[in-house]
Amino acid sequence: MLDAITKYLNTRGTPGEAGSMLWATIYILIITIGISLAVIAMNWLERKILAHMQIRLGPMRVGPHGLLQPFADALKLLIKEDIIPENADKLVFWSAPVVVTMTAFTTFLVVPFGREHAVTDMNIGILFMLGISSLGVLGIIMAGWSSNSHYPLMGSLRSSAQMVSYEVAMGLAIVCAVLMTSLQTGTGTLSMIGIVQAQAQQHTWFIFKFFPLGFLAFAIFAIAMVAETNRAPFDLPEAESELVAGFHTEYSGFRWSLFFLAEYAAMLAVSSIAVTLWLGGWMRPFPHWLHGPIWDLAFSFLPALTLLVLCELCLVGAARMPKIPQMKIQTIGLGLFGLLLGFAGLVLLLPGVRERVQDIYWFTVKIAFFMYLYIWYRGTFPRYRFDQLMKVGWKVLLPTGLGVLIATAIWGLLPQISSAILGVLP
Amino acid sequence: MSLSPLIRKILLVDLIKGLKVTFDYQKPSEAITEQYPLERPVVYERYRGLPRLKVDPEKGNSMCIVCNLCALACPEQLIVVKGERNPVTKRKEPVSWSYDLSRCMFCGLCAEACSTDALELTQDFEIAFYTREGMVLDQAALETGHEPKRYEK
Amino acid sequence: MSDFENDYRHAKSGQSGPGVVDYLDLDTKDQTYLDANELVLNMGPQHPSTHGVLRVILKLDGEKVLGTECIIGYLHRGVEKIAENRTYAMFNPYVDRMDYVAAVSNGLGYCEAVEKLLNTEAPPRAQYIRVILTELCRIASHQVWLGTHALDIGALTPLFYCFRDREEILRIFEKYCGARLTTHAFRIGGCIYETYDGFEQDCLKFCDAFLPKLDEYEELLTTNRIWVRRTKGVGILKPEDCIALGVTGPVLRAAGVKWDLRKAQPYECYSKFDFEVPTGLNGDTYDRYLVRIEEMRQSVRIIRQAVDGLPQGPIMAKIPKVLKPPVGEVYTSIEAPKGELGYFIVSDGSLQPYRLRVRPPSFVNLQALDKMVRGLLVADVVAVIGTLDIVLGEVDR
Amino acid sequence: MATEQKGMAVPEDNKEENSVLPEPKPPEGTTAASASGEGAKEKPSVPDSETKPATPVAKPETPAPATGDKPAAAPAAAKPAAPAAKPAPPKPEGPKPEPWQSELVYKLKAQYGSGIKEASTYVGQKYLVVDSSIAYEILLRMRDDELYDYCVDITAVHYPKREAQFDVVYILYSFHHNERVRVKTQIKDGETLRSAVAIWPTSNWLEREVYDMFGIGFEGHPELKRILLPEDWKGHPLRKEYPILCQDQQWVKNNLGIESGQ
Repeated sequence: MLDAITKYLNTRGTPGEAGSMLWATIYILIITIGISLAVIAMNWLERKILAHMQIRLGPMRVGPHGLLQPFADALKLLIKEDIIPENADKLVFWSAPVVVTMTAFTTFLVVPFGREHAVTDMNIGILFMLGISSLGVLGIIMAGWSSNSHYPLMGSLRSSAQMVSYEVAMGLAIVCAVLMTSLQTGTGTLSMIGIVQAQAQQHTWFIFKFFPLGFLAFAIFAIAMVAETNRAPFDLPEAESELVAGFHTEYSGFRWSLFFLAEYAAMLAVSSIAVTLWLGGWMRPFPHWLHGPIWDLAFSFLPALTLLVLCELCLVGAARMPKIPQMKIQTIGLGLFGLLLGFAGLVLLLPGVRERVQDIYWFTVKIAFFMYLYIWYRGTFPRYRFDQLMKVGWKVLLPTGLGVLIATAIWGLLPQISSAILGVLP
Repeated sequence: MSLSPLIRKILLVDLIKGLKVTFDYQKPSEAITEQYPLERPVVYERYRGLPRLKVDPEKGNSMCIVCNLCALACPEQLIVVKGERNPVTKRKEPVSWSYDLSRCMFCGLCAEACSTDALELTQDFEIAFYTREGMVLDQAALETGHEPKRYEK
Repeated sequence: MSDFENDYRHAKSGQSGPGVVDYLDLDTKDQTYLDANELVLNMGPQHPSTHGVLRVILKLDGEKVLGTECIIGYLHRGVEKIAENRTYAMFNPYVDRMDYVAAVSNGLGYCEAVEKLLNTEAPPRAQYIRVILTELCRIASHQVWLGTHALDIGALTPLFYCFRDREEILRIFEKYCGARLTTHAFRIGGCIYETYDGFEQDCLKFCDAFLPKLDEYEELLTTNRIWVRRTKGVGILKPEDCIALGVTGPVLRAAGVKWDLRKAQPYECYSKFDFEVPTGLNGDTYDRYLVRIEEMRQSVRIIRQAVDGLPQGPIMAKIPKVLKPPVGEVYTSIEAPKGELGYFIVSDGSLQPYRLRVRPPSFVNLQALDKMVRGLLVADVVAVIGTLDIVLGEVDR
Repeated sequence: MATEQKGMAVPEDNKEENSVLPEPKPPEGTTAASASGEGAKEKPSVPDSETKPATPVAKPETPAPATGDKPAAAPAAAKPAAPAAKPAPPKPEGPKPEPWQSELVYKLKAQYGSGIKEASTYVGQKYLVVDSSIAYEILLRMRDDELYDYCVDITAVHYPKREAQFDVVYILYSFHHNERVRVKTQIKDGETLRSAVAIWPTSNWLEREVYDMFGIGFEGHPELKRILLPEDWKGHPLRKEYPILCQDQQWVKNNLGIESGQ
């Protein structure tokens, strides 16, 4: 048993590469649980960050600083009455959240959290992600249609139109990145791991490649991905001030929570695409500029350090809690949570663990940045109207994307073109 | 000059300005949330809250002289006072008081009408009751003031 | 006959009129447009952005609005009937409950009307206090409007900033008269409360702190491209339509009609203050937004002047303790934050009004909804409801 | 404070005598109807039938203490009242309506003669009383020729004792003159007026409200139905015979599923 574990760990490849069914299953489980936990954390963070942007405090009662709020909510959703509208198409109504959640989670099969931290390294990885994530719209349409109600119907129709039109711009931006992978090796790759490796070989993140082309492509993707996940300012399918809750108006309880889960999982998925394609995936910042064993060592301490800082914040928070009997449990809870984080941080200091989690850490940090952007947008921007959304998609992003694609191709071919011209010239 | 708006538009200046505002407000010190049971709101002097019937601090009898002005001034007619003349002191004393708080809109007209300043609206704002009947205050409840329920946890 | 009336009649008879979407003839000809029947969407009375219990029935073609019908009355309390059964002084607190967002303005309008009936006037100091509080109330009302309007359009955050600043105003109200929302601040013949210590400083402090905050709202919204796109050209009301529909207040001014009762028929001591009446050009949602923002600035100006010039003296006119106005009838109106707020009182010489009619600005303005949203999208309906700044308590009374 | 109190007691007493009636009144169904109708020849059938079921529910509730209490309070207040009540009558009667003389009035009078029943100002506010048959014409004229282009409000007043029970009041404003004029017309119960929707679209809801509250019909109104009350509600609340503690019990029962909303 131990042998099997070490044998796999020594291969330094994904379970898919190692051909290990057992490890693939374990990875899938870890990813599923991890994503669910991330969604829960995201839920809390979104509330807190949004609240602070809106000069509120956010949840403060359930657990210290509302840390247990997402769990309380999850519990509430699970024990809530499961309502299916009388005239709903029961089968479709039932399957819609399943479809949405399944697709959102399936995309994570190919997301490389590290060189060896992916379920498998598919050679069409990015295509697979796009394909699966666009299946999610099917679930949304199913939800909207089967609810047999006007608001969900309109929400789902908006959603489908929006997703289809923004996928075009998104695809163009992705093609730019894929083009960039082919520049030095001559053959491009659609593999997610391959794309990151290409960035490692080219000693740059693609966002800085061919400045400003890489950045433009990234910007197009960054806008399209917000629209793709139905988040503010493109949250028309669930625009609560217009359509009450859009496609999931009629859903409640557990089914609704599946939509919620899927929405956040989709956000994580598209963010991980963005991270992989433009922000160097699991690579730490400046791997070539700040290289050498000392820098490696310094950077490898960062994950542990982050956790220790969080631990310290928790302990300080616990110390600053109001000293009254009612807050006693909360204070103790926060202190224990801090200690838990501190323990985890200490574990991460172990050399073997340290090396293995580093890539996951950087990947997570980069995704967290996108998550923050999502929340930030939501806290700041008004919502587009439907026709304006379409206008932005088709009239701004699509032409820009095409232009960037062509420009990237030309720029990439410049050496060949110039040498060809030089060769023709006498 | 005409170029500048275009550049601003391309550089998303308008959006970034908005983002900056929300970003700056994230400081916890900016939060205005009041953690109610822990932090008590400031209630100002003139606040019109729970009504109270004053008792003469020296003599210990009610300051109400049953002039009925409050009952007449009340738009909702929710005050009912009955009194009779005390043969000893020759002044009218309330026999029964009823103040239906469930219909009160705290306009303060009764306190303004009171000729002896016996009735006043206090700063007590925590006036939740478990029953509708409980909201009809009698003289004792009005005089002692309703035991302020401190909502804690 | 204005263009509007034609539209109006056509709309009612189900035929298409000039300027209205062509699909209006759907129901008469029984033909379909792209095989799609028109969709009837019931918005409200429980809907996040109908500002209470407004119910709008939308006839849609896809997302395009072909027609609307407002169903109101869910909050009807029979205020006018109550008035007939209360004495003049007793009815005063009730008016606060109509436009509860701008309770002080309502109270002012009512006191004005009864004073007119009694043929008296509040003493100068009372007038100044009234003006200060009413202008504060205007700011508070506009802040609620701004917050909710932005929320309707999808910007979540301005709501909280607005409410934070409104809180300061409510605090002044609470300090002054003991209540925050339904203030019952004024009495017939003046004010009953003398200003508290530090009233002037509080007002000035608020004014100083408020203007930078207003700039902040503007940074969030005024130039924001999404906001501009969502509001420019949406819900246009031309001046002639405004007048035909009886629309008043910022909606009228945004259409370019420079008409403000504070200037046109100054009541209280408004004639003594120097302020501008902002107007818009296009009469669209964006102009209404700008007009209201500018009105807040002008209100600050008025408050500053009024605080500086606050005279000494009595605050209550010499009126009998029990009001028994002579037989007669008056109509007076004030410029409430939402438009012309009028009170028509018929007195039969008794203690109670024989008939009291409130001319609610929200009620009349809401009528324009149908005209404004024809041919727009569902999302615009929400924006237009927001920009009309209705308070259902006042619509339904 | 004490002196004021005495002075105050006087009119409060008056109030007791003449007009605090709404609460005590509703209880007895038939007498209430006759009392509130007071000889006016209105049709009491509808509100009356509604009053009866309302009373048993209303009685044990809040009005009961009010009725019980007031007689007790009244005598107490009456004693000091008697001497102080004397200064009240010589009090000036207040302003009286004065004739409104202006070109507009002369023109209208010349054209319509006795159709213009009254043209007066009262505390500076101008009003015209016109015959109901020419009301529409006058309104149209006011808008087109006299530039009273903004219809502020349309409302009505009910005088059950008069033969023409209703005053319908149009409050008009002119942006041009910066002036307000009220046009009043009197109609009998059951009569209709020509709708002003064609003149001012704003009349639509205002007339609907008048219809809802008073039951005054408007001819040519595009959709004359109730606006604030439910469509199948019975009675018109702002008529004087409609008591304040009255509701359409049948409607409440049918639509809300409860016995009484009061």
